[in-house]
Amino acid sequence: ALTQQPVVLTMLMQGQDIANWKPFVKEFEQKNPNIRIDLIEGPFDTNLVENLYTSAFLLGESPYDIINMDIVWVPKFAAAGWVRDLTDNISPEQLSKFIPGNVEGGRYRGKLYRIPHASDAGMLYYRKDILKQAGIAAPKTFEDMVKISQNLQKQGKATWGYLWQGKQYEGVSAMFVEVLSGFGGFWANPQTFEVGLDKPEAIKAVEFLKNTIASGISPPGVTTYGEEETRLLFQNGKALFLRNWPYVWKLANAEGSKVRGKIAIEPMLSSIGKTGGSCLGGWGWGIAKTSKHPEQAWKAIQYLTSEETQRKFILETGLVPSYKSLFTNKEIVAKYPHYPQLLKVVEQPALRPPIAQYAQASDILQRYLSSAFTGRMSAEQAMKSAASETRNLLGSLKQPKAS
Amino acid sequence: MSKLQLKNLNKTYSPKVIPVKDISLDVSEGEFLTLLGPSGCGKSTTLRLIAGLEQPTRGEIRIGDRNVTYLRPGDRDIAMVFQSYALYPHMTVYENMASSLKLRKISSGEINRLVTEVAASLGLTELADRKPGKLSGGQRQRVALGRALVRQPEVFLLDEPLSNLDALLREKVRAELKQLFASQKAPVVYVTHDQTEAMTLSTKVAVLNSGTVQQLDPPHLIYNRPANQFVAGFVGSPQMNLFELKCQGNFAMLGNFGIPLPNLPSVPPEIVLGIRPEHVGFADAETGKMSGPEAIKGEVYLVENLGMQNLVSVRVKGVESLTVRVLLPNDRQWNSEIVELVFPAKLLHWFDVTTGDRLQ
Amino acid sequence: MSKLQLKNLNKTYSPKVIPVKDISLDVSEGEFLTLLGPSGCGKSTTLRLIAGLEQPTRGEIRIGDRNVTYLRPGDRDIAMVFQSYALYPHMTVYENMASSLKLRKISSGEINRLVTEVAASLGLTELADRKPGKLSGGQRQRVALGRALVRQPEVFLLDEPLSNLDALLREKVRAELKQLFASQKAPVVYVTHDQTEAMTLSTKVAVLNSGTVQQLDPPHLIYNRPANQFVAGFVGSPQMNLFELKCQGNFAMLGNFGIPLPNLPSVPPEIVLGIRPEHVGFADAETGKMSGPEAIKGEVYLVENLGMQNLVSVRVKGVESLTVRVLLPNDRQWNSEIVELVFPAKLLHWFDVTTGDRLQ
Amino acid sequence: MRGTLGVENMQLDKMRQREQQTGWILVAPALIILLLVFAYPILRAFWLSLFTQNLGTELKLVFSGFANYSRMLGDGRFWQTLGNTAIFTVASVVLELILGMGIALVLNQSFTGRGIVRTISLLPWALPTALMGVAWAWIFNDQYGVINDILIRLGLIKNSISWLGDPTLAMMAVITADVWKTTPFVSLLLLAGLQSIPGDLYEAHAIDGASSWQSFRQVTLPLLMPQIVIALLFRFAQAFGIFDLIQVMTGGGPAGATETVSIYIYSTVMRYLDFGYGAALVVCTFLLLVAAVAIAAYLLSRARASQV
Amino acid sequence: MSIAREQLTTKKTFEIRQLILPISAILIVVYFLAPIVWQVLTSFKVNADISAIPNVYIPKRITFEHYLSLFQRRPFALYILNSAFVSISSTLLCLAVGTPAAYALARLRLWSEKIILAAITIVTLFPAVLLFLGLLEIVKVLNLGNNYLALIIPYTAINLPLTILVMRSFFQQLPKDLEDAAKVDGYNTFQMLWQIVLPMTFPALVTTGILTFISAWNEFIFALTFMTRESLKTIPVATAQLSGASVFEIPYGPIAAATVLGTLPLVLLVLVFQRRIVQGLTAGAVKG
Ligand SMILES: Nc1ncnc2c1ncn2[C@@H]1O[C@H](COP(=O)(O)OP(=O)(O)OP(=O)(O)O)[C@@H](O)[C@H]1O
Ligand SMILES: Nc1ncnc2c1ncn2[C@@H]1O[C@H](COP(=O)(O)OP(=O)(O)OP(=O)(O)O)[C@@H](O)[C@H]1O
Ligand SMILES: [Mg+2]
Ligand SMILES: [Mg+2]
Repeated sequence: ALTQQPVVLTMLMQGQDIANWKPFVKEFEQKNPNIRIDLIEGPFDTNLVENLYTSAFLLGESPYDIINMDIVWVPKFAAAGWVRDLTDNISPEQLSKFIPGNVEGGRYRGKLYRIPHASDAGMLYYRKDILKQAGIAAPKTFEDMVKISQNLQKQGKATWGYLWQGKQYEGVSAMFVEVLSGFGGFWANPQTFEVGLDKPEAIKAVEFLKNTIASGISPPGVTTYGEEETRLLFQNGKALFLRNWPYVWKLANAEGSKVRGKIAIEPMLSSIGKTGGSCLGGWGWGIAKTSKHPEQAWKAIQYLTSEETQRKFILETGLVPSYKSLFTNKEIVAKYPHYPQLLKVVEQPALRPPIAQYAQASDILQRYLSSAFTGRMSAEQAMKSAASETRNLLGSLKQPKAS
Repeated sequence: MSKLQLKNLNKTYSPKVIPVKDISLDVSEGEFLTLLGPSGCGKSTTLRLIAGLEQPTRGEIRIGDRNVTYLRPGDRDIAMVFQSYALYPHMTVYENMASSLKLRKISSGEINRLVTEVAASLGLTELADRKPGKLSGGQRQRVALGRALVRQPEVFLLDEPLSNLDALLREKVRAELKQLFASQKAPVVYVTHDQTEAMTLSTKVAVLNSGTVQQLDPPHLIYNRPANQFVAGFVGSPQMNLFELKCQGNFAMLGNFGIPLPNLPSVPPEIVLGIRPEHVGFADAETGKMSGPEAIKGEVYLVENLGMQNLVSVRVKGVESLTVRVLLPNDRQWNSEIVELVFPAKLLHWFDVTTGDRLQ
Repeated sequence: MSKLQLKNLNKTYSPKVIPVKDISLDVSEGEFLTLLGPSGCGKSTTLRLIAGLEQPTRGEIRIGDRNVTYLRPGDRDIAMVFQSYALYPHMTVYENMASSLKLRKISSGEINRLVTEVAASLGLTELADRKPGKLSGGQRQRVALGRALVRQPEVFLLDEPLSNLDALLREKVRAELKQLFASQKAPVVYVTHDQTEAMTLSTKVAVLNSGTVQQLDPPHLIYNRPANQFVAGFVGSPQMNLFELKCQGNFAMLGNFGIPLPNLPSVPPEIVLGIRPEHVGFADAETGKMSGPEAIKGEVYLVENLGMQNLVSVRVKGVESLTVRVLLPNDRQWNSEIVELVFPAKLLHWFDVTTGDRLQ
Repeated sequence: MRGTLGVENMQLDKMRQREQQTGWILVAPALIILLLVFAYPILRAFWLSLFTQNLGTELKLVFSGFANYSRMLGDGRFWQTLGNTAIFTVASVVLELILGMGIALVLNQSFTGRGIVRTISLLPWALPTALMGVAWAWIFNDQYGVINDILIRLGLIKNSISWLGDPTLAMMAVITADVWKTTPFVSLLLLAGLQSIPGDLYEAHAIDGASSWQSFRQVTLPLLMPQIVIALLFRFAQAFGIFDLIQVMTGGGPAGATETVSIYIYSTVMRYLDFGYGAALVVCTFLLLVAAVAIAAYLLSRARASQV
Repeated sequence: MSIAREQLTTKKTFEIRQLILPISAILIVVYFLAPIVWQVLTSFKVNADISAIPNVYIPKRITFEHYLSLFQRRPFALYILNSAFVSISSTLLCLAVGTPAAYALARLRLWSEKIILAAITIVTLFPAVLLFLGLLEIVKVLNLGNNYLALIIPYTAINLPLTILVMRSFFQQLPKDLEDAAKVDGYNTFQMLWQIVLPMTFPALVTTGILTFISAWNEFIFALTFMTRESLKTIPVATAQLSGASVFEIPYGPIAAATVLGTLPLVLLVLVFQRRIVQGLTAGAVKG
């Protein structure tokens, strides 16, 4: 070949990500003149992104080479055979540098399909100013938090105590996984397909959440809130505690925010005597099965997920790294002093069950949680139904129907 | 039952289109007024104004002692036959006729009686279940008429309700109308182009032209004493002979023949003479009278058979441009091409050349 | 230009509605055929069959030497005036009239000439730019007529084209039609309810009743020798007097008066006698003849003024149920309530009681 | 005689044929496009519903007869969504029809600024559903929503209502948004229908003494029937297939109270990748809809027949 | 005196009657416009005001940032052009194909009329969201992905049933005599449709045209799936791809701005075309 046409890789990204990644992609292209990366802007709604991938894969030839995957998509995409097995591309030593939960989230049935480039984990934000003023330490357990909230609410220090996501959507599953683990329960075991939703711990977890509404700690509207609604409410200074993802930090501390500099974070709480866990989210890259340029794609992923790239990227954007070491990196800590604290959060993961039918299982849970929160069902009823439906689902998975 | 009054009605669509210029009319209880006039002279518009379908630009409409000028059509209690029929396409003939009665909450038995009766008198009985789309033109028109006749309104307005009916049926319906209106006593305003209809049905006739009333009189006066040249020319078929003649002394000169003028304050230089074709006589055969000053010589050049009469066109000797049309019974003969015409003095009409008004 | 032939046409909508039962007609080049008949007798349907707008259930239609029965309307080269006008509402008067010419790719200059000419003759010149919605009923009808007249088709079909025009205009248009059709020579089929129109315009008249031809003859025969009782009763206004009489020897008995029968193969027990109102004479005043066997005594009980004539209803002495209607000129007087009527023998019509056919 | 009759009949047939031919020429393009776009997806759904194809079979087709359908019988979620959809459909269609009719009647009058009012009353239909769904969710938000704010300012309520948090209220909210959004569709259709009713019928009726209401009942309504039926049919179909508005506003929640069949089927197919079962759901819903419309049409024709 | 009084009373009753119309017109405007005005206001608000408690109704700080962001980051004008092209083509195609079919079904007594109508009705009932998997495969087979046709044809098809049924109902209401007159005048079926029938059903044509255009303009799922190339995207898809500062943030401001911008062309279109929805097009056509 006399003049080699550069290989073009396509990659779908949501708008805000494109802006962030563009410089690094440029950099990569400069270093690899025979590879070009086309960034396609996807919908702002992650559901839509998932659907877009799905229809693209169903079409057969995926227009995308590098697939940006949310942690919960991995099992499905892997089971459907849409993404490449990357197990052999990367050494265990290299992998061990990432946050373990994040790597786990990239596996399905023992094989690796995704290299994480960002972490996400649920955590508790609180108003350190108010707590300090009242001379109270940050709570460690749910019970503490309830007490503190009720106290301070009574004193008129805050309108609401605790904000969480109770809308019927994926976020409620993520939120609930944390509370569930805080009460010592579990959702479903991906290996044995055991379902723990009707165990007493799970029911207690639901009852705890219901009580926060009943006792006025949480606004009745939480049953309709997603991340943004709770963040805005918190940011408007209306609440003491907020369960949310790391992205809130930057916004809540931005100019114009009413809680600027007045907040702190804690890992997710637990009930007395239990250890809590954060729901692990996070994004990573895989390669489409039908990609014509898997080597080049891998090269790009390697470059973009390298520690060095990520360091610069984090400094630039304030997102949460997937490398353990970066949480304590000096430069980064200088800019984001709360990162060491964050590390604690992400190392205490509560995973959503990595099963192929996760979406369906999550939908079942969402509906019944919502039923319980809105008073349609008692916690026990709701969780029993959820458990039985989930068992049905997983049962059918064990023995795929045949003619 | 009450009087209908129009006072100085005017309807202006645009400065160029003023179908109703200034119309004042009275129609009393039991009276039957016919509007006659050329096509487009504003007859339908006048009816629409009375019905309240158009707002007059000026003027007032009274029914009885109510000023209804600004009332809605429904509050005026009027029955109307539209020139365009306006039948409800989704209703059967029966329903079309019954609809206004239903609106008035009349018992269904009574409705049935009224509709059946009117339908029978209009020959619609067998069509009662058809929708208008499946009727012939004349049948539709009868439905439109029937829809008005079932009612007992304060005023009847009928816009050419018989134009699409055959002569026989028309005669029959005309008789029915006469009887009906005689018994109901509601004022009737009727538009027709059929002068026989106008003459036989009406107690009064208003001749309209370009939005103004030319003459308002009982039918025999309209016919026998037309108020102006327009009415004279318009009413009567075949049309009245109208000649513009020079006056010499006390005579109007038709070629060489002098026709004595009536008593006039002053003799104008020119004058219009009118005489109906049926009033012109042939001198020779009929009366045996000799040709005198009143006899006019002419040459027959066209004979038209109108059924029971012949219309004979005679070119006046000496004034070839002047044609006199004469209506003669079929059986009336004449001997030669050259005939002598008689203009009976008392059947002559005289009009002013410029204003067109009747003289004397 | 060519002949139009209908052979045994039948149109059946449903077993109960058969507007055209069996119609056979010929209309040659230059001929003008008028269809006369009561409302709903199938006139419009016949025209629609000729135009190809309906498919005949049976029968054949020929124009010239073409069998057009199964041709599309557009291929038959026919101009038609619809009873309902059917004006294109989105086109101006001018465009309405020009539309068919444009389709025929006639040059716009020629179109302009033709349309302007016809519009002028129909008094539409000033309305050329209006749309039908803003016209009066008569104006719309004229546009409908004009749309047909601008063309030079193989056949003209006109469905009551003058019904909404005033007498004067009608007379004028009638004259124009006559002239136009005389020059174009295309066969014309014309529907009208106006018998004067039928008589003056047509070369032939077909009287229809419930879908069949009752008589097909030149107008004067239709009038003077009606082929059956239906035609006799239908044609002529006021309607012919028709009496069902008993026969005694060679006389038909009108009360006590015997009317001599015509020459018949055999004398039936009953017979129908017809005489037109205008043919009945008054014995006393006019002729001074004495009352004889042909004179019938009667009592005048109703006088209707029809404009230039009076319609006098006379109750026959001795047979009170029998009314003779007599048409007399306005100026004709009679002396007493009791009059003597004269039935001139050669103006009498005789019909079979059962079949209604003309006898003799 | 018979022979000629035969010929005539042949000729008549030819004429009819020609008419049919023209007819087919006119209809054909439309049918082709419809066939092209609809035939395959519909048939495919029927075919696929007899197979299992999901993540369990690694997306391979495995024939399973009516297994999908029997699974459906026990699928409470499906029946719940069907119920939700039915409630949503009936409520919104009825409201839209009434409101749309009223609006059409107003827009049919002439007044100054009518063009602008007409345009405005089409706007909701013109806005992208998904985006307006976001806006509506925001409007119904219990903390930031304008609805609560206005109600509180007016003193009608004391505390914010969590509109989308309560199953019943959420359904009402969704219906409100949908009615707002799609009433213009109905009113525009009906407006066009109103315009084609000849004015002289109203004139005749007014002279007969009919009040506006009576004119409406006896002239407008019967003559507008074709358009009403069409509006009903399409709104019924659209409402039954409602997807994006609800997806965006509530995501089917709370407690699945606003989840509609379309959302469920879409999830089954696109998110659970359970293609066989999804197809069975499609088929079942589709057949139910067709049956509903067929019954409605039958009843309507019966009602019409008995009226005469 | 008495005349004056009469006029007064008539005037008065008139006033009450005259009030009903403007009031209902105002109610309609308020009902339809309120949420939209809210959107428009939102599009000019700074982010803090969008989610402020208590609500900010009239923004004190006005920003054009949301609008600017639309055009800065993306070829928003191109999206509008794409949408316009696809919508106009499919609307025209839909009318061009649907109207003749509607006419044939209304007037030409096709033997299969009932079957076709039933088929059209059935097709309408098939939820459009669920069509697209099958279509996806067709698009794949025909290799139509990233081709305007992949949108134009489905949009046309989806709107055809409405077009056909609506136009058919209007054709049926036309006085048949007019078509008869046209036939006699020598119009063939197509000329008649074009020159006689359509002008009289213009309101229906405009109505279905507007409805079709809007539904094509706003269609989302097909556009999202079949058009993956950036330069071919339509407005709704492009709007959905606006993004906030984070994955979780819904970018209300830009969404509102895009809604306003994306709807403006429709507003203009409707404003222009609604004039053609007028009464009495057949006035004076026939008698009886
Ligand atoms: N479409 C139709 N379906 C059924 N019957 C019809 C239809 N059209 C007309 N008829 C009937 O056929 C008969 C003949 O109708 P046609 O229109 O030919 O009458 P016509 O002689 O023109 O009458 P008119 O003088 O009243 O116009 C009528 O009785 C009419 O009711
Ligand atoms: N809506 C309208 N706009 C403008 N001009 C109109 C309108 N309606 C009627 N005209 C005109 O007003 C004049 C009077 O119309 P009108 O219908 O009253 O006539 P008419 O006397 O009933 O005639 P005809 O005997 O032909 O029915 C006509 O010249 C007509 O063209
Ligand atoms: Mg008139
Ligand atoms: Mg007729």
